[in-house]
Amino acid sequence: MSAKCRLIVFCLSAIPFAIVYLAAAKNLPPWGHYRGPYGDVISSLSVYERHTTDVVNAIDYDYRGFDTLGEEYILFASVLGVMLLLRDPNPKSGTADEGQGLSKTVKFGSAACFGLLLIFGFYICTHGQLTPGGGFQGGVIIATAFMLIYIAENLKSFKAITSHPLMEALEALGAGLYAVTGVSALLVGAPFLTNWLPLGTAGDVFSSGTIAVISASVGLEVAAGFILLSYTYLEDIISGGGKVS
Amino acid sequence: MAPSPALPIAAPLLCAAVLAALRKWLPRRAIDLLAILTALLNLVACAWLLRSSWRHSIVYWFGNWFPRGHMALGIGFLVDPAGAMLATLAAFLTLLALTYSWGRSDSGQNLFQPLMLVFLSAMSGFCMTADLFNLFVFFELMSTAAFALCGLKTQEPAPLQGSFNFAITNTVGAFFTLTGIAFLYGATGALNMAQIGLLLGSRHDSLVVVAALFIFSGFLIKAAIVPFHFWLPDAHSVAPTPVCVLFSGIMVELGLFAVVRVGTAIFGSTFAGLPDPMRLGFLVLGGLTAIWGGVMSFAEHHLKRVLAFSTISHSGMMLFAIGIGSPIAIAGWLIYVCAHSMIKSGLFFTAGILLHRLRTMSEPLLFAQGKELRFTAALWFLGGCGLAGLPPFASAVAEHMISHAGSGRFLAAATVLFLISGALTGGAVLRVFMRVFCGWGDKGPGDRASQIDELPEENEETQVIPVHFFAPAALCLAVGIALSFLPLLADLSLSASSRFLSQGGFIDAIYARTQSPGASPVLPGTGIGSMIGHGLAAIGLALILAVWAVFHRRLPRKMRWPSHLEGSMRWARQIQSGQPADYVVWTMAGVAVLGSFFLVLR
Amino acid sequence: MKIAGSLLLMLIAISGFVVVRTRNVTAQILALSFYGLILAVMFFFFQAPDVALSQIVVGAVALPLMVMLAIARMQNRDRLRERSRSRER
Amino acid sequence: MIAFNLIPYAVAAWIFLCGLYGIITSKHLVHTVISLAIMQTSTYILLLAIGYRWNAVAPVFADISPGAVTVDPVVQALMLTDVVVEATVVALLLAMVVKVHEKAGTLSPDDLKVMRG
Repeated sequence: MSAKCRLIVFCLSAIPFAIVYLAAAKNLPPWGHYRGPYGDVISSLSVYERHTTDVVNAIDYDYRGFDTLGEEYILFASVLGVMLLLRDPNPKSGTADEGQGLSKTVKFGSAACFGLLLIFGFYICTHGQLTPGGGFQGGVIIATAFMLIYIAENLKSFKAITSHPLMEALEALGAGLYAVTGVSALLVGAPFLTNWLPLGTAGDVFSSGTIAVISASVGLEVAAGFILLSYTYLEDIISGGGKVS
Repeated sequence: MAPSPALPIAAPLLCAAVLAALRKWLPRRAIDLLAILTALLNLVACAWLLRSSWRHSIVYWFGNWFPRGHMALGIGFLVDPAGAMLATLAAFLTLLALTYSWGRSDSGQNLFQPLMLVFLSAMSGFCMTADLFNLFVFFELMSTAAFALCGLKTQEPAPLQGSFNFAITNTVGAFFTLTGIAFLYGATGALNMAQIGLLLGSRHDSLVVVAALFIFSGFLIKAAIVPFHFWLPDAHSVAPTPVCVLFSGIMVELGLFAVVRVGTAIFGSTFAGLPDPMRLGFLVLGGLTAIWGGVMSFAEHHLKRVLAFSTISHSGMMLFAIGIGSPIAIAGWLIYVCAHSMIKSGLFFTAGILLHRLRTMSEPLLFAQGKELRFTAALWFLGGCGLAGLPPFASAVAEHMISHAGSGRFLAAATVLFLISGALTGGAVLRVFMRVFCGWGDKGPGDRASQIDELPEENEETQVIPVHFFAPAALCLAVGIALSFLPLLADLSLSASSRFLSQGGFIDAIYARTQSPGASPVLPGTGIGSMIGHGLAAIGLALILAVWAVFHRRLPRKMRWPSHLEGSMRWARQIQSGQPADYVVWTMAGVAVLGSFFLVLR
Repeated sequence: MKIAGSLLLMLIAISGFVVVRTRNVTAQILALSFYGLILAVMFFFFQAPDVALSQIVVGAVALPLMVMLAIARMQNRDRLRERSRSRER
Repeated sequence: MIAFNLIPYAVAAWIFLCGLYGIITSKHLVHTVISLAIMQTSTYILLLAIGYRWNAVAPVFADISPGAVTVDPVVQALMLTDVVVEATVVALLLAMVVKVHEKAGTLSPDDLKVMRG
């Protein structure tokens, strides 16, 4: 199909599509008048039943924790997929020249930011059950902290950290830990992913039982996963570029 | 005592994590062995679940969140015979695929096995979940693993394009599904399918109808129904053989499974007592797909694309069966899914052997190259007969059941469609058989797609074909035949399908009410005679088509019309343009047309 | 409240279109990042702080970052390809 | 009033169409991928609009009294899942694009015709 023909078909079908979409939306509850029972029930229950103050995390890691297990493995599968697609059949070991372009201030600044971001990421990871945030958000923040090393052009240490086989093991550990938490419930005789740990007092960092454990494992998985992703993309550039095919 | 339904999900996921962690340290064989053992464990667990779900559907609430009143708080699994059967099938095929790739084929630095396990886990979860959003999550998990697996052979550009097209179209489909799910959530405020079904009742305003359309569109893209089918040949022609087996053998069927599951559990009473646009749409689309897939299958000259288009054709027939929608038709559908997946997997494994020995998948290049490979030839020939629906194969039984499920016009239409689809797809496979293994006729026309480079999947070259290459192909075809000798096959599938089709039964099971055994419909007469007659007619037509295609140059000019069918389908292949933009346009046009149709007919 | 919300949504509609219409990839990354940021603001506005946080880290940072990495890698390849071509000459 | 209530849904439909438009008119594979990401954000807007409630607070009970009326937390959980899915699918697609570029040396879908039937 030529580009023009494509555009015509698109325009012709966009109008009925929009009509169909809006005809459906017309019968949705009006904007800002959420009616449904699901959210309200969970909202009123979760503080008492799960001792979490952030209901979204209670849903993500407990009520609908099984979804999040699937979601973690989507990330896991896609990290494996990226490594599979971008694999180098005959990898090189060299490292590109260290950049000298950045001033000491920038380097120092990014090192300081690295520490700050790391701490912030850990904070977000561990306080998911109390305040907005959680393993996922914290994990991405930790991963971006490691990107700072790259931006500071400290290629050797970036490569040493991110290309280490342990990073892959950590990623798999994060994913596996989630599944293990689920299986552990089977071992105490409860259904998969049951929150069987003591719940603690609401508002405490160590409250909410397995929610905290799962949040931590998700944080580990996400952080390691994103670091691996960025390394896989950068590998080519860092090692002085693969051969041209 | 049945195993926990969480086991078939958790075990492969755990094993995938272990394998991914240890992939650089463990030897190849150890990783293969672990993966095969896990698939075996899954097979046992699923078969066990299938057995114990026979009396009562097994309901399992994750995180111990039992519903409060009608409010389902957590995510529930519902294992009924139909779902458990598909999960068993998925585990069986994964086991065979992993066995096939044992030790030799390129495993992408051992990333292949963990991805296969994630794929397996997603398929098992997809078959058993009773939660709409969870269904979407498993849909995405399945897709993500599939996209990655499809692009395994990164040495050439073709696989990347194939998997890119696959990924774009299927992701667009996932967004349609998610939009539909969001609509339903807005309408009812629930995510459990039983609860949504209960709350919707027989409501059929535009919201419900459009939600149904969007959800089905996503699943029909997975099921490769015209006009959503474009990704499938591209993905199949580039994916490695074991992955092709999973795509054709189970993933496509799972799209249709989700259509039936969602269609009964949620929209079961939507059109109660009304003319049903959904069913009519399925019948029309199914028929179109069956014919189009068959014609394109006959027009292709790349072996894997021939098989891919025949999958589209059969997928269309399956949708047609769903459109008939009576318990007998769905019982036939269940048998058809098993039979088709066995036969098609057998054919793909055989194509893999050919690729291994002769290093190409192009029919003109393979011409007369396979004369020595007798066993392979026999397998290929048997597969062709199975596709056409020749009686010892279970596909014949299934076709008979589906066509006799309806009466009058349905009977005639289904019979004719099965004949066309069987003759065209079987004819294409037999044509390849005659050219490649017998060396009859001439090379035949080539086309661009038949020249997609394909590197062999193995690292080393040997002239001996190892046993683990033959075994899966032979086993698949043997099971495809053996199924039809299973005692009480029809009765078992009928009791599974009437449970599968009962919305009341689904809701009762979820809310742990006593399940009343529904009245089982009466089976149509066995009619072995008409079954054999139909099978012989199809294989006869297929043979005629194949012989004509192979020898048409020796015929007088006027009788050469099949060559037009075979060679001058250029305009049809133009539609299959290999550009994701085109595929998305077709998808969108399809959704727009269907949407208008649904809204008007509502 | 209602007006502010509607305006925010309009802004999203416009900037979404701008992202799609931008044909220059580098400019598109910036537009994408901006779009992610507005989405995050909207999530905050509509009382979804959890999603807003993850939208900031993903939509406004991680996603554009990944696109940039991919483009950097491709440009690196282009450079190498050109270098080897000029060497052949 | 009906028109006002439709605003978020119309925006969601618009963004969905924008994403489709982007994919369809794309001349650059990276552009295709970004358009797909835009298309996905349509589902965020839809979900957010469905679960919203005027004058309600966020479902975080750290500093509000239990029993306060909150917006729907479930859609937010669904959106979180959705955001992750978006990021991962984009990562995977970009890897394919990078590899296509490596092997074919071009990023224009018009130049990639290996798959043509």
